[in-house]
Amino acid sequence: MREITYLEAVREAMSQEMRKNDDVYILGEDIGVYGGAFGVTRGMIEEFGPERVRNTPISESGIAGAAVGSALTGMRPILELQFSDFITIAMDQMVNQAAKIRYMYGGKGKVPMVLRTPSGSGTGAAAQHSQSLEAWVTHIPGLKVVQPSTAYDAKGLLKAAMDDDNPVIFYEHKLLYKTSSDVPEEQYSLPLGKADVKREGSDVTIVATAIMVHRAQEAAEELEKEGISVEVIDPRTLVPLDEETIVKSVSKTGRVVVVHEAVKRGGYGGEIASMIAESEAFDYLDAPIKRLGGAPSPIPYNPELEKSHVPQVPDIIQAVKETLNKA
Amino acid sequence: MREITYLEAVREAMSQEMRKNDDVYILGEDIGVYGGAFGVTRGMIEEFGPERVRNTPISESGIAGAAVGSALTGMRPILELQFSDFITIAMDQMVNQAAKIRYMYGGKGKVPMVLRTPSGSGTGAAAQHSQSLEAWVTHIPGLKVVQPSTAYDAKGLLKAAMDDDNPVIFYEHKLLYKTSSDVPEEQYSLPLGKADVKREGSDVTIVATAIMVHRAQEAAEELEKEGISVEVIDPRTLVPLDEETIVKSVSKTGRVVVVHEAVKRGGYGGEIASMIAESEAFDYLDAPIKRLGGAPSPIPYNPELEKSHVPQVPDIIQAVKETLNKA
Amino acid sequence: MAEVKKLNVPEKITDDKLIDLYKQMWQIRFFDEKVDEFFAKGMIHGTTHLAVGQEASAAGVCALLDVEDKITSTHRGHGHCIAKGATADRMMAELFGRTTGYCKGKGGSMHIADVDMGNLGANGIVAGGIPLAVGSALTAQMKKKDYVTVCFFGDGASNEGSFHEAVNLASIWKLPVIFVCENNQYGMSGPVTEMVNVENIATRSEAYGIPGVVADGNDIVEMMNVTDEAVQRARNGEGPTLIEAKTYRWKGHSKSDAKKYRTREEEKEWRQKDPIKRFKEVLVEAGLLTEEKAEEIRLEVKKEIEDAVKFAEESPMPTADDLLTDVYA
Amino acid sequence: MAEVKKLNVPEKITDDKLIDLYKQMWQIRFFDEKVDEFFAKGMIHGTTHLAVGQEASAAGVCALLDVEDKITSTHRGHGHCIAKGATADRMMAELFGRTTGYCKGKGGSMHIADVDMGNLGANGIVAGGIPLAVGSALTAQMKKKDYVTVCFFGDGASNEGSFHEAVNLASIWKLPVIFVCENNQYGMSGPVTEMVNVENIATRSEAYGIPGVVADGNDIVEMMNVTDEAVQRARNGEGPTLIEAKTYRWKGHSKSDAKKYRTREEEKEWRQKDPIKRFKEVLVEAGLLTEEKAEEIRLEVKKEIEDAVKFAEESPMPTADDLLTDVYA
Ligand SMILES: Cc1ncc(C[n+]2csc(CCOP(=O)(O)OP(=O)(O)O)c2C)c(N)n1
Ligand SMILES: Cc1ncc(C[n+]2csc(CCOP(=O)(O)OP(=O)(O)O)c2C)c(N)n1
Ligand SMILES: [Mg+2]
Ligand SMILES: [Mg+2]
Repeated sequence: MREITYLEAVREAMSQEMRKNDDVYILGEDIGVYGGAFGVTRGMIEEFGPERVRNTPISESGIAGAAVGSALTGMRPILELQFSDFITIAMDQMVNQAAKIRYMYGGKGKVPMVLRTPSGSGTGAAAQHSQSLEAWVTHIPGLKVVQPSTAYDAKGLLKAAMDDDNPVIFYEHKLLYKTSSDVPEEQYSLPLGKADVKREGSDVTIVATAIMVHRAQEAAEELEKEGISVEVIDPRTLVPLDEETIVKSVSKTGRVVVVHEAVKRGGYGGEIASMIAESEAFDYLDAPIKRLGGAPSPIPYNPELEKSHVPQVPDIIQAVKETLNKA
Repeated sequence: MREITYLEAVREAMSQEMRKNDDVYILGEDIGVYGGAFGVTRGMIEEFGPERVRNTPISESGIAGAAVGSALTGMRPILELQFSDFITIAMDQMVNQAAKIRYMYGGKGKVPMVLRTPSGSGTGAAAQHSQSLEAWVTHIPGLKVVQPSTAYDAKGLLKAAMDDDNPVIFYEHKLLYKTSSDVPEEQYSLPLGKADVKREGSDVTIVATAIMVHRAQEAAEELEKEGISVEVIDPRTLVPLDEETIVKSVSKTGRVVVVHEAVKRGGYGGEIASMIAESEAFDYLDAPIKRLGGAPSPIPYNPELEKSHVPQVPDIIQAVKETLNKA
Repeated sequence: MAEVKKLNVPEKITDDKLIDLYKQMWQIRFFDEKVDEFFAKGMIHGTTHLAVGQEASAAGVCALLDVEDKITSTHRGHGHCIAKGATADRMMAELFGRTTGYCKGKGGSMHIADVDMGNLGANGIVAGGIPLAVGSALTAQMKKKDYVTVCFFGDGASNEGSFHEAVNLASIWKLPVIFVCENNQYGMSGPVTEMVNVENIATRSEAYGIPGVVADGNDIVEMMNVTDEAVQRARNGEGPTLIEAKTYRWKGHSKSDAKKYRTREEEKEWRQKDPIKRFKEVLVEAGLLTEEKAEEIRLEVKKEIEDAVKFAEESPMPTADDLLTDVYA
Repeated sequence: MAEVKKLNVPEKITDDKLIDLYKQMWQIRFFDEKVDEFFAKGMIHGTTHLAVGQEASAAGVCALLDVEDKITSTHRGHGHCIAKGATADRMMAELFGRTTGYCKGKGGSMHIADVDMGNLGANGIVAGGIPLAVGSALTAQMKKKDYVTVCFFGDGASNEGSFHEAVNLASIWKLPVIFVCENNQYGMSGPVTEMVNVENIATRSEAYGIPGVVADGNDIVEMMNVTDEAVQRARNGEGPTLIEAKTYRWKGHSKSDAKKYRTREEEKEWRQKDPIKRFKEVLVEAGLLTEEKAEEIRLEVKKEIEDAVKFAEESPMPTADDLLTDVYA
């Protein structure tokens, strides 16, 4: 199978769908000839034209609302926000409109749209361009939340998101755009709500999201050398969350580290950890549940400080050892 | 000591401070002769005039930004948002500006402001006027988050919030406005970061916020009749969180129910529960940690449905019994 | 009956339609007065915002719309609903929280919608519906459909950023949308004169290079004429129009309002511009209506609203099982 | 030296100041060109937005400001910073992420601020600084201070809701704030002609009943004159002004930009309107400067920037301990 990048996978998922379905279009700032802030839509305006690859003014609230309104009336928009931090400006439309319309209207109307947006730090873009705010939207009934970690997952999950009749927030990680994996050429769909066991193991479970999946896998490899067998679970979609796969794994290993890039306090790791603590896995726990996440500060500019804000491979290794009382 | 309502306590805290400190002013929609959507500022424009009780246009982003900018240049604004759901429109100014300015600027400048806003359901105002979104702001380093449950706490915590040199989000609960308690006439300050043990007990700890403090106390009274001794802890401030008081209590009781009105999924209960599961209290836990929160749906209009969205006293009783294996 | 005089109304508006509109204005008024009564008695849960006194803009604007055309509405939306074809019984049932309501009792006053009939919904967020209207118009343009979208909002809403962003979008994309600002002089309590530094909100159209029109919002005939022109522009691909309808809400902002921010004299003055009375006079003068027929219509509507109440009261409540349905499609 | 001609500049602007301003424009240009070089070499982390070609508006506007006056700036803020009195060494140190930088290395290019000097900060959020400027002006009004606040933003920013809300606030409260829209013809790639349906962004002032002025943003003399008038209005309590400075950025939007959205011809045309060259010609013509002196200044600034780089390179990096400081006051 051919290898393509995560970025290409996202673009291919959109392009293939747009070839098939006239109702799908994409809108966002600088997605035309510029190709979007990260180049994801590069070449698309040439293929699909400026009507369906629709460059917008810098108006996050307006374009989010336009997406919602067009979804409600029969289109299937994909909204690209240049940085996930800017959802702060589109929150009302996503949370008070998109997420609630169907319910408020007693089940009439639907809002089939995907909001795609890059998140995460590591590019030196500092405090207002590096956040991971996915926890906010997981808290809002009516939204679905997807966070792929590989090119393969990105393509399949985006297809499912585009097929879904609900508003889906789709987080792409900036540092993953250039990572590659085997990706089928044809369209395929990975169900929303199905976690992926990225690595099997028996001593400790790591539940990791987005870029942390890769760091967890690296940590697992290191730990294997020391005879510690780690299972790495990537939930892939935060809402719906595949609780079953996680609970099963933790019941087996008895130890769990939950790791995400987002600030630990108030992050979705709290949801995952609590879900485990409430589940039947509780009885199998041999050690306290560990969470790792971003530091309690805005994200600094200096590259070394920036790195120290976010869990790195050694932090994960350390945390695993702590749950094994081997630190 | 005299009894006053929660609403009066909030107003008194503001008025007393405004008499002393010319830098303090309040701005918001309809806070003038109208007295604010819930009447909290009633009478204040008559005392302080329209400069310091500043009626604004309906521009949540603009007025939040104006508050931040004036705080940065020497004022100490209190911003009233009519409903906490509307923070969706002010998110950028609160999250990307207010919370981060000091850090981004390397410690220069400060943003001493209080954003006061009513949250919670129970008034029949439906999906866009009934949310409890405090989890969002707890996730943002640079903000502090306060959630008083009694008139006494409201007055003292608001004083501390106004004295604080950082942006503080201060959640008032609509259904608590009319509740009363003994409140000293003079100014006093309750430290941010200090939980209050609202009731002592030995069998189970309930950590409850805002209106759930009252429901937890009611549940505790019921349970006492059955010989179950419940300790009720009100964190009062979510950020900073008094972990010590919570951990101590859970270490003593070995059982804990965390309850808030906000939607359970992605709520701050996850943070509290995980914090407990990570702490030394883990070793004392005799039962899985329980969380109660709002249902995974927008908040419905119909009064019975609305009630069923949110934990009620019987739900809390049931949860306590479950942790005791007596359900 | 006296000779019939041709009124200066859009071509599309037949004499029968004029009588229908007269009736519709009463439907709006009586519906809201009934709701007012129920709130005063504590019989309805939550809050509500009444459009008594503003009937002409809802009725006049929607008179020019076909069933395929769309509207977005506001917290003060009962009138728009009725004008766009909703029936009082299901609206009242919604306010009573019943399963027969437009939203099965889940939405209430601030969220009545009738998507199938082109009513994309009331909105509890001030200005929240403006971008939605633009999205609806974008669908029309992209799917090459002939419908127009009317976006109702208030004077207060024109100070929200969403207004600005949405109108700008519509202007650059020449979308078939009509922005109707019902300037009833106040937000909740904020007088437009203090909240906006221009005489007419219609002036704001200049920031987007689109036509702006000031209209007497209490004159249904004028409302129809300005709307007609805007609808034609929209259907011809000439883009959006901003219409400002100067009007007044007779009641308080919502269920509890001491109205300290305005005088009783001002209220009286505006009551003298009663849009229903004015329209009746026009119709009578034109020989299209008699006083007797007018009274007959009024009573008929009154009865209709009573029937709606009965329908609502007799309708079933949702059950706990309904809490978690309709969240996802 | 030839006879000195009095230039048509504000009273406040002395001949010495004119020479300082000429120097300042080179500081801005060389600073940004140096940054460009470092980014091209991958020597600086993150991203940056350069104002090469736009020097006249930063320098011309800030020329009218005192140290007590305030500004809010944007992602493209190095020029504003320098014009408001920041020094290249600490700015460069910030870009190098050093503790001697204006933000101790925590902010980087998009967040340079110098609150004590009245620079309330660059901003990574398009239009994010506009409401902040209004807040700063509100402080001046409430504390009866004499300072004005200048709010810089781009053409793209004028489509954000924050722009609308903030300018409206300033207009109704008659705040001492000057909105300076640096219209450099593009957002990141979106041409202003496609993103805005009016010829001049200054027209948007009409939506708020405040004066709007279009100025040649590449002519520092004109920029000073329009600013002078606006500052006087602000200080006299007559409220805000919206100034649109028509200009052009010579470089791409940020570090990586293929500039497909515009032609090389267009770029060339604008380069012919080089604001520094134009100012030099004016000064030489007026007898205030000679070609030799001009070259001397240019070389002096070049050296200054090299020194700044040296300062930055020799400055210490923050340590892990610094991560959690400065979060709360
Ligand atoms: C974003 C937002 N801010 C504030 C409110 C509270 N609120 C509801 S209606 C209203 C006044 C709206 O004024 P206007 O737009 O003129 O409409 P009117 O009520 O006069 O019809 C306010 C402030 C809200 N619902 N949404
Ligand atoms: C809210 C927000 N949206 C989008 C961006 C990404 N972005 C950064 S600069 C820019 C273009 C800004 O254009 P303009 O206001 O004209 O300023 P210029 O870059 O031309 O100086 C964009 C889209 C951002 N930083 N913030
Ligand atoms: Mg109004
Ligand atoms: Mg620009």
